[in-house]
Amino acid sequence: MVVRIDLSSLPRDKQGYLTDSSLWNEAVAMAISQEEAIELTEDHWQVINYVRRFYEEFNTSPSIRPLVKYLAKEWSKEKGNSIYLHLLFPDGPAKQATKIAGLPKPARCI
Amino acid sequence: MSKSLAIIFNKAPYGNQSGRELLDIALMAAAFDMEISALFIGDGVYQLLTNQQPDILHMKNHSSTYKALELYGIETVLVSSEDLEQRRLSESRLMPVSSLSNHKQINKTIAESDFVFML
Amino acid sequence: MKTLYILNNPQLFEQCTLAMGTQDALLLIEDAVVLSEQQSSDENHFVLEEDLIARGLNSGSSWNKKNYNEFVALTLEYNKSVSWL
Amino acid sequence: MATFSLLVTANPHSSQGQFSAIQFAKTLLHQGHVIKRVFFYADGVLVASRLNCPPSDEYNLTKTWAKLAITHDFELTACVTVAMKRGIINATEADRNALTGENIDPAFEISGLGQLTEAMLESDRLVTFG
Repeated sequence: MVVRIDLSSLPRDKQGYLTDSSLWNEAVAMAISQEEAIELTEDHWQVINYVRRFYEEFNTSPSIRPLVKYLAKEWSKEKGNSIYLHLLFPDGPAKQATKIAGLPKPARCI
Repeated sequence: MSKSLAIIFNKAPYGNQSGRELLDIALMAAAFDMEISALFIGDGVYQLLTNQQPDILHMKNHSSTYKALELYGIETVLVSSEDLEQRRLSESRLMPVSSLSNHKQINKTIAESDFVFML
Repeated sequence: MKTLYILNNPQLFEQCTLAMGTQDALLLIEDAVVLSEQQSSDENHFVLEEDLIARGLNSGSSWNKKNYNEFVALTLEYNKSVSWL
Repeated sequence: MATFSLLVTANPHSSQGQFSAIQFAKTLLHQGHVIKRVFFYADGVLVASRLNCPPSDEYNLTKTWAKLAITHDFELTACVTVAMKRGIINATEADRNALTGENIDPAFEISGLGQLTEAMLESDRLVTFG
């Protein structure tokens, strides 16, 4: 049983990204994912954990291409592809997964 | 045919933003299917040292991001052996992200690239 | 590829010329124009005339001078330019 | 006739690069060539602030770029990531980041590095001023 979190008590930017990633925990992830209308499954959690690992290892939020490559290398070929990620995070895997993982949003390039 | 871009790092980190902002260019240009090489010469070789801890000065550590170059599809990462030697640096003090190269090979890469950026 | 190297920092002269190949050219601009009084030139070495004039150095330099019109032409004559920073 | 794009990374307040870039731009336009885009990166983006206020007897780089771009119909683009860091903000970004105001000169736009890549691919020459 996870304690419900009041998101309004957390420092976030206008787009909903945590401004202090040290405040992140699983309950925060659940609350943000609810806002994003995503019901977190085991598959989501695995991606979220890898996204956090990516950030820890490279000190930057991943964009989609390196994320896919990272997952394919570290996790599994079947799940390291963008179609799979888009099914889990329909609004954009890099954008949504980093938000739920409590990380800064990936730098925009478009 | 895709165009090629060489990015030359020739400044030591943290006294200026050159390395950090060139790295940003490299990562973002990688999303546009350009063939990118990252070249480390002169004091730029200091960008690749292990154990950088700019965090103690509240500066962001961009050095770990060099380890992601390969994931971003940037496979040509060359460091000048002459410039390492001149600075009495052994390759063992660098993060394992670059290939040891020399001026001749690096110059060839610069000459063959369609675009070259420094900062 | 024939490359035009554009240098504005006199301290990077050596590093920049080390990168150059035999078919490449060098154009000194901004503060680097002072080098045209210190270094010997060869046929592929140019210096930007307006930057010399701005600094009162126009009479001392023995380098081949190019004005802005010729600067633009040089960038077209060579396949690409590299601003050595 | 050739198509140029320029990459300007020079700090407008502490180096000559922006002056050189403007001189280069004016010369090439005078010769009948065209400019597709001038892309500002690193400290170069500081020139995009409409609040730049040099003394009246000094050249106003921001206004000069603006006038040149409007007269000759080319784009002035500042990189969003480095611009935001340096406090160069347009209305959209101000709103998105809950900031109190924008300060970008209306002749400039804020966009991503994709605009630089596009300029590189669609121009005959790219010349950098740093």
